[in-house]
Amino acid sequence: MEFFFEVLIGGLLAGVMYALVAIGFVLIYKASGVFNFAQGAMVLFSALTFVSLLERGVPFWLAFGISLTAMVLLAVAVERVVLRPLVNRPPITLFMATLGLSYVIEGFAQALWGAQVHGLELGISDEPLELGGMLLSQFDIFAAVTAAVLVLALSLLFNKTRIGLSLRAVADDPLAALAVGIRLQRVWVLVWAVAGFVGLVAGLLWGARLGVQFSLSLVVLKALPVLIIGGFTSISGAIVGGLIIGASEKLAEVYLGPVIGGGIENWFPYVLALLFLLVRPAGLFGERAIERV
Amino acid sequence: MFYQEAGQFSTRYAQDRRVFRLRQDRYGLVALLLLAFVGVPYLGNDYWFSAILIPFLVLSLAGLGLNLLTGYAGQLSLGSAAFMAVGAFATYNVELRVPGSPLLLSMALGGGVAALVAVLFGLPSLRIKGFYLLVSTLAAQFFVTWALTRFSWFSNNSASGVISAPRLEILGVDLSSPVGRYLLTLGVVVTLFWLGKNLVRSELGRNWMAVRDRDTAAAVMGIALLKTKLLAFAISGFFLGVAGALWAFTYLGTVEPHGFDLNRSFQILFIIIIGGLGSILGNFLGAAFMVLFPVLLSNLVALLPAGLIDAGQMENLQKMAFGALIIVFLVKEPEGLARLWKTFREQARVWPLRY
Amino acid sequence: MATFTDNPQPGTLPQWLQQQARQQGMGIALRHKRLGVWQLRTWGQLAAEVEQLAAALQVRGFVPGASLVIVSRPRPEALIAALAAQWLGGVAVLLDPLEAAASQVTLLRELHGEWVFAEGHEEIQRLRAAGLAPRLLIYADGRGLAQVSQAGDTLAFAQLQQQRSDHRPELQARAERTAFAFYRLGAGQRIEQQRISHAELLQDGRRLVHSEQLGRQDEALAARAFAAGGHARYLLAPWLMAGFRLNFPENLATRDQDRRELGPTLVAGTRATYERLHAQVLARLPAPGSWRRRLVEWALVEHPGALQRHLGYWLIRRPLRDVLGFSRTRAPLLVGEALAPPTLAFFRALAIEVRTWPDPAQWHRPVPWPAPLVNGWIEDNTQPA
Amino acid sequence: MTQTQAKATQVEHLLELENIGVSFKGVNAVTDISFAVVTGEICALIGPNGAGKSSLLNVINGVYQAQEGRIRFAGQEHRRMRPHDVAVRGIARTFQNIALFKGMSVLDNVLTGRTLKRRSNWIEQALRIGRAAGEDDRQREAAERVIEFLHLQPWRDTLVGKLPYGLQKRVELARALAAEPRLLLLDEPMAGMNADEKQQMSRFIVDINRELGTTVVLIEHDIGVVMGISDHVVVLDYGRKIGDGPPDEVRQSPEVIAAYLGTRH
Repeated sequence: MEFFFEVLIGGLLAGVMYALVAIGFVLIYKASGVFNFAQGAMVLFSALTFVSLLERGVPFWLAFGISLTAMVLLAVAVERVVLRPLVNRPPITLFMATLGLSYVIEGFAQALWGAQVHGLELGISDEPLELGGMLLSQFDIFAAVTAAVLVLALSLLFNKTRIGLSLRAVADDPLAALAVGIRLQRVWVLVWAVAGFVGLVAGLLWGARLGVQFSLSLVVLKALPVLIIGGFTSISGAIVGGLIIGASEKLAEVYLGPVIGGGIENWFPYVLALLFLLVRPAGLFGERAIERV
Repeated sequence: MFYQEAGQFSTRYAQDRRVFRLRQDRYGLVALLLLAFVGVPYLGNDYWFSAILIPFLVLSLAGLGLNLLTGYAGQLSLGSAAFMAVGAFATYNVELRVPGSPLLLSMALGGGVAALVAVLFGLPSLRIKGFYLLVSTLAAQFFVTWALTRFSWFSNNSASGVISAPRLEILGVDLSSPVGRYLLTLGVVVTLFWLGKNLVRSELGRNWMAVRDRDTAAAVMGIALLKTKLLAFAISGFFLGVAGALWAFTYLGTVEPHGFDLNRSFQILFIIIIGGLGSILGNFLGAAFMVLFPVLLSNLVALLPAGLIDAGQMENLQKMAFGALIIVFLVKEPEGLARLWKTFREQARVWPLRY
Repeated sequence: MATFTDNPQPGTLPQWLQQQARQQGMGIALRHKRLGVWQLRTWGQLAAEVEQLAAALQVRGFVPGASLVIVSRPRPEALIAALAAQWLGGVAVLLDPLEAAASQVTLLRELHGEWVFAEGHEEIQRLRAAGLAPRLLIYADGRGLAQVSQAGDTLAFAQLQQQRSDHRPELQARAERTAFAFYRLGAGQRIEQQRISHAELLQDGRRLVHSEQLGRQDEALAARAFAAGGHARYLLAPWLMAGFRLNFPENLATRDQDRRELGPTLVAGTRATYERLHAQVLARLPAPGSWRRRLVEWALVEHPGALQRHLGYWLIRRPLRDVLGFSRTRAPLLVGEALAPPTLAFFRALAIEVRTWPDPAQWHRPVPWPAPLVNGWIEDNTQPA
Repeated sequence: MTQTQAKATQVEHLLELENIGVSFKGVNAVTDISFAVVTGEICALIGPNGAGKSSLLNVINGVYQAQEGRIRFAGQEHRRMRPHDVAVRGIARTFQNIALFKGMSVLDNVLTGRTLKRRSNWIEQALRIGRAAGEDDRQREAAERVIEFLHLQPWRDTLVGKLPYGLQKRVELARALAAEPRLLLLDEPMAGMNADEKQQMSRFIVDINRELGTTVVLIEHDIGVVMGISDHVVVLDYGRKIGDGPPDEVRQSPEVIAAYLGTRH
């Protein structure tokens, strides 16, 4: 039984990481209606930039700042080159564009910093911690706390600031937002920048866990089912979805794995999400629009 | 300019329905087929057959498969490679377990199995739309590759699920030589393209486009959405399956499940984006681009001073180039390369006038 | 041209029709683009239909010398009606529905025809406006007629065709009798008429057939201007004599596309026809100054050099002729007034030598009787460009 | 009102709505609407924006489901109907904002309207064997007749996306007509047209009704047009029925006038 809980908690904490990536999606989806497949590439790019700077002896916070700036520049570029020309095109088109984008970013990141694996040490020891008779990874807890802080910050940004307000307006109805004089372009840049920031944080945590390497960009594939379950438009949804996926996939791996063979965690989330979709197409927290004809 | 349309008019609908209504187009097609079936085998060398032409043909077919689903029926899919894998492994198993079953039959059966799998993962398409559907196709992508590696039965217990080509012979004619494999591939591809062209011009094709363009209106007119979508998945699956079999046996010779990973799916999606969504010709153009572009790029790089760009960078360069191209095409020419040809043809028909 | 050798030479249009039906019963006489494809009529079918309609008319009391007023765009039914009237020794009075309603209503009022063929709803409206109550009103297109009150004996062309009667009306056309009559409002609203006898028609037709070497293999397009004396002389008569194929476009809006598909060898146009085409080309040519425009101008000069002649032919003139639907045209005829020099030059540059066949129309105040008191009108070059 | 019900007892009703109620997320779009459409008539639904006209149309052809009430079409009652079933029973429609298949030619759009008339299966069609060929001819001819009826020949092969607005509306009408429906639902067929286009369109609608005997239910804002072509007018306001009867009768009704002049009481 304890073992079960260990697995469960471990899964939940891993889920937090998924959630972190997923939040980036939700932000962008809310503001520009784009399912940003390049989010994973952004995670990779930011983390790779950061770690490479560290290795070149750049102090931590400076490296962090530079990486962040890089992400902002990226956001600007994306808005100029991808979003603006593709405005009012079908979402599928935008999605495919982000596919292309992810290729560009990955290619660029590796061309710039090389493809080898970089270790990343954030100075959080990863030795397990005894909590109520269960062994939990300090690092996971740290990650969880970071995520919580991040979410708190974001929700403040959205609910308290003018920017957040205009962002919500854009999310609700771009045209109306335009009508009241909100500058879509600015909002988009902002959102993509924030998403980049979230990506950076996620990248650091993931990087510290698995080493900074190409596979980071594949977390995007985990985030998709998370979003499906949580709903594309809800940050809290992303969190919950992440936790569900994290926990269930670990449990499945541990309990189901031996039965049907290991390595199932890379498709299990999808099957889960699929079943979920059939029951509740709009996800847990997403709301479904009435079709007007 | 070369069009002489005087006297080319229809007195029966059958004439009007022909794929190539204009004589000039028909002659062009015949010339092309002659070149492909007779000319190329004499002119081409083994490098061209094995490294350029065969992959080009197979990728065109795969593109067609995905284009039917995405370009015509409007159902986005990232699981193409999975269906190719199913086709390849199914064909392999038919050949393995049904001794003496003719090669083409095995391929058809392989395609059939792929079609079934595709339908299975297409089922959610009734409830979910747009990129929600990605989940279903990605599930297919991951599940299939997993299953094929996990259960060694599929690969006849070979290590890491590697399978290798059966004897390539039809009616006793051995086709294992490069030119033989080329002709085999060409034959299959041409036949399936003919089929595909007919499909998209048939009522089913119209229904696909209807569902793609306005599914509510389609339903209101009595088009059965689920049937139409599932047929799209099934037929797309079949084409991809056969393409997979060709990829494994006439191109690579031996293949493992991871030869059909997510990147392959992306590659095929890129083919149809570059070539042209909702176009038959586009699949050829896109595939040609996909095959020739890397060659071109490496030749360009070769012109640069040595050591400036090493092999590793080469790959990244390619990645960036492809990504950028996708964006450029989506922005500038959403109808892809096929559009260019279409415009040219329309121009030629009214030359020297503007319209 | 086998038709001219065998004697005795038919003396009237219906006789020519009979002869064509005998000699090339299975040959194509008419094509009409409808429902997206070119519908065929063989000479045999055509003759049979004409005879049938004639029978139907006769049964209803149509006598030699009577006239059938036809208000219709060019279409097979109208042509058949005209021939049927002539078959019974009657006169076909052709009016063009594209004429201004007001003047036409005036005409119709004067004509008070007893026998009328109207194309459809609009034409029938004009008859009503003119207060006409014909003994028999035949219409081709029943669209919208469910709503109008049906005065007189109104019948659909199709209906008449259905009524199969084994009674075969004998052919009463006479060479000296009037075949076609045309009316117009002349100066001072005075009505003028033009009457053309079979003999006159055939004489003009024969001249054309001989000088243009027309034969069965020719294709003619009757785009518009069906109701003109010139066309009776230089299109209908030659058609029956030489036995070539007469083609009707789907409708006015599609005529250019249809002409291109068909590629007629004989074009019997009016000044307006050619000038409209010329204007169209000028509008559709590449912008002045562009290399393509310069190429076109280079290829279309008055007196080309050897290179210009050959290269220009393959690059510009040949394709341009095809786009215009003139690539097979042997006999580009101009009926009525001559062309303005620029237009003439343009077609000449394309090696399309437009031949002018003046319309020797004698318009005069009508003889009181037996012809109804009226005058005619017909100017064909009133086409909307 | 009373008069039309009296009429209802004598003449055959093609369509009957009884106490229809529709609401979205608790908001009532349509409340307790009842009226009947006589076979062969042109019935107009009018009313200010948001009066629930479109919702009603969507209920009739199964795009929305009514929470309350019953619909009877051609004597058969249908409670829960999917658009497909409705199409099978012979109801076709056009949409308020054009819902054509932009990627297809006019002819192909019209042909899709005939999909329910098809008998051959897709394999026969793909291989061009069996019933397919002959059927293609028949379907094409039927489609061509519709194209001719609505004077669309010049644009037969044009992509509908490239056509001007007025023509697109006409093509959509053609597509609906191709299904040879018994009941034709037109959602603002003349919205955004100029006077000439409106006149032409009303001409077409009347012809369809008179020549082909198709019963028509249409939503239209231009009262002039409505009064001109319809035999029967139903007035909605705020999801309720406030008028029902022959045009001139409805025109007199004080409630209707009030609704249109915007004075509430």
